[in-house]
Amino acid sequence: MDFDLSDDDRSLADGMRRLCTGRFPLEQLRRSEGRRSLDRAGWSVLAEAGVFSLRLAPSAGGAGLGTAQASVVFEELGRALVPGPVAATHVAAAMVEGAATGERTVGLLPRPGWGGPGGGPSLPAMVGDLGSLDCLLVVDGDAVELVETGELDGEPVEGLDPLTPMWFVAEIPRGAAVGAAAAAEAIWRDHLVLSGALLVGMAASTSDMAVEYAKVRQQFDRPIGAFQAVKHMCADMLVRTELCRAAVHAAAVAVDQPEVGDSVRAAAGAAMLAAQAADANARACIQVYGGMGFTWEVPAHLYLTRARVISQFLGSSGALADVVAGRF
Amino acid sequence: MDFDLSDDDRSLADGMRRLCTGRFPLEQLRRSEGRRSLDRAGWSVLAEAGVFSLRLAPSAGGAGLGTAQASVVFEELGRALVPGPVAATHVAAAMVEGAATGERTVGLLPRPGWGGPGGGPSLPAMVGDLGSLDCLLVVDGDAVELVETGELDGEPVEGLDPLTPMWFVAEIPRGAAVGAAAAAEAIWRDHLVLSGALLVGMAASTSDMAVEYAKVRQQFDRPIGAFQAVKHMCADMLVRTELCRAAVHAAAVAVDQPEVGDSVRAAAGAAMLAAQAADANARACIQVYGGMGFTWEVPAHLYLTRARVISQFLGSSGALADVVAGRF
Amino acid sequence: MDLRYSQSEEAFRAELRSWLAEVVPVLPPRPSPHDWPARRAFDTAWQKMLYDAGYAGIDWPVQGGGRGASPVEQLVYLEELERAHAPYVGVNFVGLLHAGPTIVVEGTPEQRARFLPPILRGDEVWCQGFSEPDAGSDLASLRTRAVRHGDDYVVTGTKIWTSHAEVADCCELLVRTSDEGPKHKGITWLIMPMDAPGIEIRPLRTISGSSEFAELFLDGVRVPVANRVGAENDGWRVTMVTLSFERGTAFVGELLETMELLRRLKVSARRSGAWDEGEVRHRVGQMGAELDALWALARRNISQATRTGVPGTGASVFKLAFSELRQRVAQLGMDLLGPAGLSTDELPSADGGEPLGNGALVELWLNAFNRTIAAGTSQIQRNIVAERILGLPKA
Amino acid sequence: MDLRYSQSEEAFRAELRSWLAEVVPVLPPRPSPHDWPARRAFDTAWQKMLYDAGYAGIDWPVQGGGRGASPVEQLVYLEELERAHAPYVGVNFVGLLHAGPTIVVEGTPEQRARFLPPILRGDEVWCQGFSEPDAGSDLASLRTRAVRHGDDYVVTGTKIWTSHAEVADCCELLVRTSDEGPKHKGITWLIMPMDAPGIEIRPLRTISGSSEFAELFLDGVRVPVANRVGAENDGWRVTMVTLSFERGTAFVGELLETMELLRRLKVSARRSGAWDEGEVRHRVGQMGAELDALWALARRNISQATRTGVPGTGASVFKLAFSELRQRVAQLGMDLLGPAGLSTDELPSADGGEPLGNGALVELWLNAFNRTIAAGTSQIQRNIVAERILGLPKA
Repeated sequence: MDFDLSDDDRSLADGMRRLCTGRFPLEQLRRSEGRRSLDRAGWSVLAEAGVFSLRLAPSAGGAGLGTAQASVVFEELGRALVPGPVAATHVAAAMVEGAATGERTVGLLPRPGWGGPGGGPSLPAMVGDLGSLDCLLVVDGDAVELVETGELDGEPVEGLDPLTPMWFVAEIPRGAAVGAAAAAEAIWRDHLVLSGALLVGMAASTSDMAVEYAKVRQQFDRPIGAFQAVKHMCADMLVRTELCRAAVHAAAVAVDQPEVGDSVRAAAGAAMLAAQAADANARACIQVYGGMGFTWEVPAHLYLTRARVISQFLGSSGALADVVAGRF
Repeated sequence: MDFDLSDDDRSLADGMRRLCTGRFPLEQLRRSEGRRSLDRAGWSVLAEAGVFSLRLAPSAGGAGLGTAQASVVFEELGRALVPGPVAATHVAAAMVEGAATGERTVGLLPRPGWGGPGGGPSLPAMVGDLGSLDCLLVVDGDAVELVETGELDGEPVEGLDPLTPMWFVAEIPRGAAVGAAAAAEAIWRDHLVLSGALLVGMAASTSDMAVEYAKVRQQFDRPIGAFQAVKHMCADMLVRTELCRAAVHAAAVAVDQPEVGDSVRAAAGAAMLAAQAADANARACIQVYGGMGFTWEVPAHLYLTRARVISQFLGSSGALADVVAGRF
Repeated sequence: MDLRYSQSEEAFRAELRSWLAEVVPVLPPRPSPHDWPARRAFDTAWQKMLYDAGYAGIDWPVQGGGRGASPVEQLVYLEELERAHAPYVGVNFVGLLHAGPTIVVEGTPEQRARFLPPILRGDEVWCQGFSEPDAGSDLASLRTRAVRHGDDYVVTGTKIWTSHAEVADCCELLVRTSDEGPKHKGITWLIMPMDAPGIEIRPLRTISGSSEFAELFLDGVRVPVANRVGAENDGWRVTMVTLSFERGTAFVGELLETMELLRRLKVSARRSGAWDEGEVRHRVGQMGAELDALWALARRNISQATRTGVPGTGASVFKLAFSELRQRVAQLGMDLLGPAGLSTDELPSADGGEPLGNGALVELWLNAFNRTIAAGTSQIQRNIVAERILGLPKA
Repeated sequence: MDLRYSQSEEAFRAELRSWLAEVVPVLPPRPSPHDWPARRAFDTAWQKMLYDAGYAGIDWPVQGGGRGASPVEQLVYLEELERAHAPYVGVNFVGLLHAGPTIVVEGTPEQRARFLPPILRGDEVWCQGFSEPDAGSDLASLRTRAVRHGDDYVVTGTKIWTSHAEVADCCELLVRTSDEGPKHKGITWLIMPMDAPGIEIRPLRTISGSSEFAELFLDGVRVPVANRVGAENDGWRVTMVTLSFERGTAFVGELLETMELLRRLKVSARRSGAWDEGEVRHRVGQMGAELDALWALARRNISQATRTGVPGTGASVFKLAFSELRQRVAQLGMDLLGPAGLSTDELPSADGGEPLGNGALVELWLNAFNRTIAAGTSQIQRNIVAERILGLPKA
């Protein structure tokens, strides 16, 4: 047993962080606030970096790496707020032609009304980035279906997250069955793990932002981070991040090494904790920034709304807790 | 509208506080830790002070005061941790001969299994002070019944609160009907309000204890109350106390002045908030005292366990919240 | 302790209620929250109507042009406005609840005559120039400087969180007039005309996308010495007077609105079936009980203020609890919206019933984050409660 | 990242599991928690069995008489002990987890030879003399004084929170040997024989009624200079070594026990029907996920300790989260007990099934309040996390 990140894991993370800060710096992403279409060139960069194909066998054009490594990569994507259906396209890579190479972008939805592992929101359905999706995987407890987006009747609406355009879709049609119950469970579970990893990165990022600000912002002739009220808020942010990061990594390892434990329980619990941490840390970050945290300019709110968008598609805390409770 | 305490209310409170500190000082109460019988002489003192007869008409030997005044008195009884079924005997005063004068002590139980306003615990039933009770009022949604304690088969057990001896009672027999649905609702509601008042006094007392200790206990060359972590814990204790005190007083006034609002909703909400405040403040008090708070010697734990004993008979937070939600 | 209203209070309520029933239904449609000139026009027209009907400055003293009503009547007034879904103060917030009451208490007879009637009539709108980029929680460290030149102060510096700056005529402005002694001993309270040369306004966008606030850049702005409220270097004391109004009944209207919101959420949850979940009911019941308790606390604060003449420290307790509760009620709203909360556009409801109003609810949710920050962060409020009420030592 | 165990780790597990299966079922009954001499006899007999079977001091270095196993094997050891419901360290806590490891690292060869084998064999029991009535969170301000007289230190002062004092042979004792310079530069770490004249022990009753702790009154107690661990006035550094062990894997056993408790609560809730309430399931799921996460964090901390040789700062993160979670799990237990939680006597269950064990659960609930206080309050832990890990400034 060695649960520490390996040197390879660390260089994978470093490389992805460099890619994100170089190609997707937040100032640049923010110039596309309100966008309705995906940056296809950026998407290709992600594909070339192996974001979608990472877990495919080398014979299938992938890197043959595990979910643990994917979670390390996705944490960096989350930290950088890279937009688009990255987790969905990744988990679809083995099932949808062109997903791994970035030629097709793939969305993922729970079948509305499905209350299975992780639960799912009921109608009306909201679909992010619909205008740029080539197809959707729709999952329930029994099957995975592939729905071509041309068959969807979506109405563009203003999104909560200015970097994730939204469409209102009154009805999700049936699609072609592309997988049975086991595939559905695996896809849903892996999507929980990788979405969890995105949320871990977001929780870490708002924690870092708050800590840095607390070191430099002066009030009453000292850095606000010297006041216990702020200091302890920052400590709690770190605790939340560390806990959900360990949980997401353990869930990822459980996917790769089925003998070490129940990967569905681990995935549901990790996604739940990561969603809570991303939300709570974004709120704490706004509070530490004070008035500035309430401005559009400071990006704390982008983490808050993105966390809500991602979490909404994973199921509520209660639904995820139910999965853990049933399997504990 | 004048929701402030009147001068009469204040002198009522002062008088009761003097009685408690004079006749029931905590050091003396603590000498009876582990007691199994009630201090009958003390009970008579309470009766003479009008604790049980306060709301009866002068013609019936009472003071003709309102529930608002009773709540002010009961807050002081709670602050002093005066033991015994004070709230139950008070609400039984008009119904049970000898209750008002302290000749008979009366317990109050929800009929096990009853899930009505305020809900109630299911079997096995625990009855506090059973050995010293003359009778019990058993309440459900339809009726109030009077059960003579001789009919109860109780087994003495070690109590959680060292000042409230407990009996395990496997079955609560039916008793003589002494009131119908309206009386049952009124008794239950008034018991919620007065128990809430006891809990307000307890929340205030642990808050005061913590604040006083934070002013004198020195660590790192200053009073621990100068550290924001402790200071803000104390501020939150005060906020909880002030809120539930206002809620209990408003519920008491709503009992006296039916035209000002829904007294059942107010009683359930006030009892819920007071139970939460008494519990949370006792915990915070233990934490502010640090290691000393974990000792038997410091009385913080007596407030913790008494709060649990009182709250258990009011119904869970969830059951009380349900009442408020249904009537909001 | 008496929660019944007196005959005269009930008479006032009845009269107001019948007036509101007459005028509110025929008001023009509310303007877009992003159209500030239209909001100014709407809010000042409403203020004019109140003035003409005798309801302007309900709790202002008569010598300030107000109705001189008791705090209890002010409470009745707020209850009836909420009940009738009438407009609230809007852009007149600073004038009616901040600057006006301060001038009533601290202004000269000339200042009262010049500035109070236009506030009550809806002729002039005020904004606030207190905070600065480096003086937020630590307001007394403000650095905007005023130097006296003859009959004017010449003011240079930067202000932030200036509400309604773009549509304001006057600004209540805190400036530094001395560097000697403790920092709060060198502050002066001025009335700055917003049409004076040298004022640059840069709108500040909030997380809900609104531009309710602005930054003010002041470069040699001349403010007549006659516009000074209180003595030179005595502005901190005047500011405490101003803030005591903000921390008094200022949140009561929002409390009543939040109770109404929770009732709407309950109706919606019953319709959608979410009500069948114990957790949803328990959240409604918990928050309902807390709102009831805060309403009781507000009435206690008002009763005490009636007795003592000034809002008491209970206001900090109220503000601390209410600001967090407001966030939790908004959060329940978002949770009940589910996926519909991912859009700020109005969406049809899942069950064909009246939609919860997802656009407005999302905006309310985002704006609620401000509540634990503005008018004293929760951290500062806890210091106030602990040090001023409980007597705990300063660090 | 690999959560599988190696072949040699699995072999160790198998061997240990079969030994435990053989010996645990035939252990004598556990003594009453209030009978300290019986507890000492039971715990030291168990320690002797471990020693004879080669399982004493599993992760102590070989030169300290231990097995020299890796931290991972220590983890396997703790897992198997919990799985077999075997006794844990009991009164040997301070010797095995505090004083012993400190002497291994900081003791002289003579001290190791004298003190370590009796700990491992269960011959000698240790207690802790660190805190004082006026030196709790601020441990470095301790005032118990040691003055050198020839080959002895003469010690006078008061210690508090001394676990198992009444049945201990040795005490790890912090004393002040200098008043010069910063207060943490004048502290020395001593081994005090508990049979030395001048020691008075006064038991301290906790809120659960147990007398696990005592106060020690020391009046001219002579401690040989040969019993000093580390240099004179260098005791603070030695203490940090001691505490790093406490904050390392010391809580893993309790974490595993808490997971087992939550599983028992789930079984009980299913039987009683409480499981039908979404809130109960959600609390179990929430806490289950957090326990899983803490177990992952513990394994991460251990993997990092294996690499670096010392427990890392992750231990403070773990302690902070776990101490509060332990309280919440205990609270769920109390809530499920309902009225039965009002007694510490064992009661028959409502439904005739196996009772939840209300006496033990109430005691566990009360003892859990200690977790956010002992071994560094949560407030102190947050300071450590914020200042040492995040680099935030001291006040």
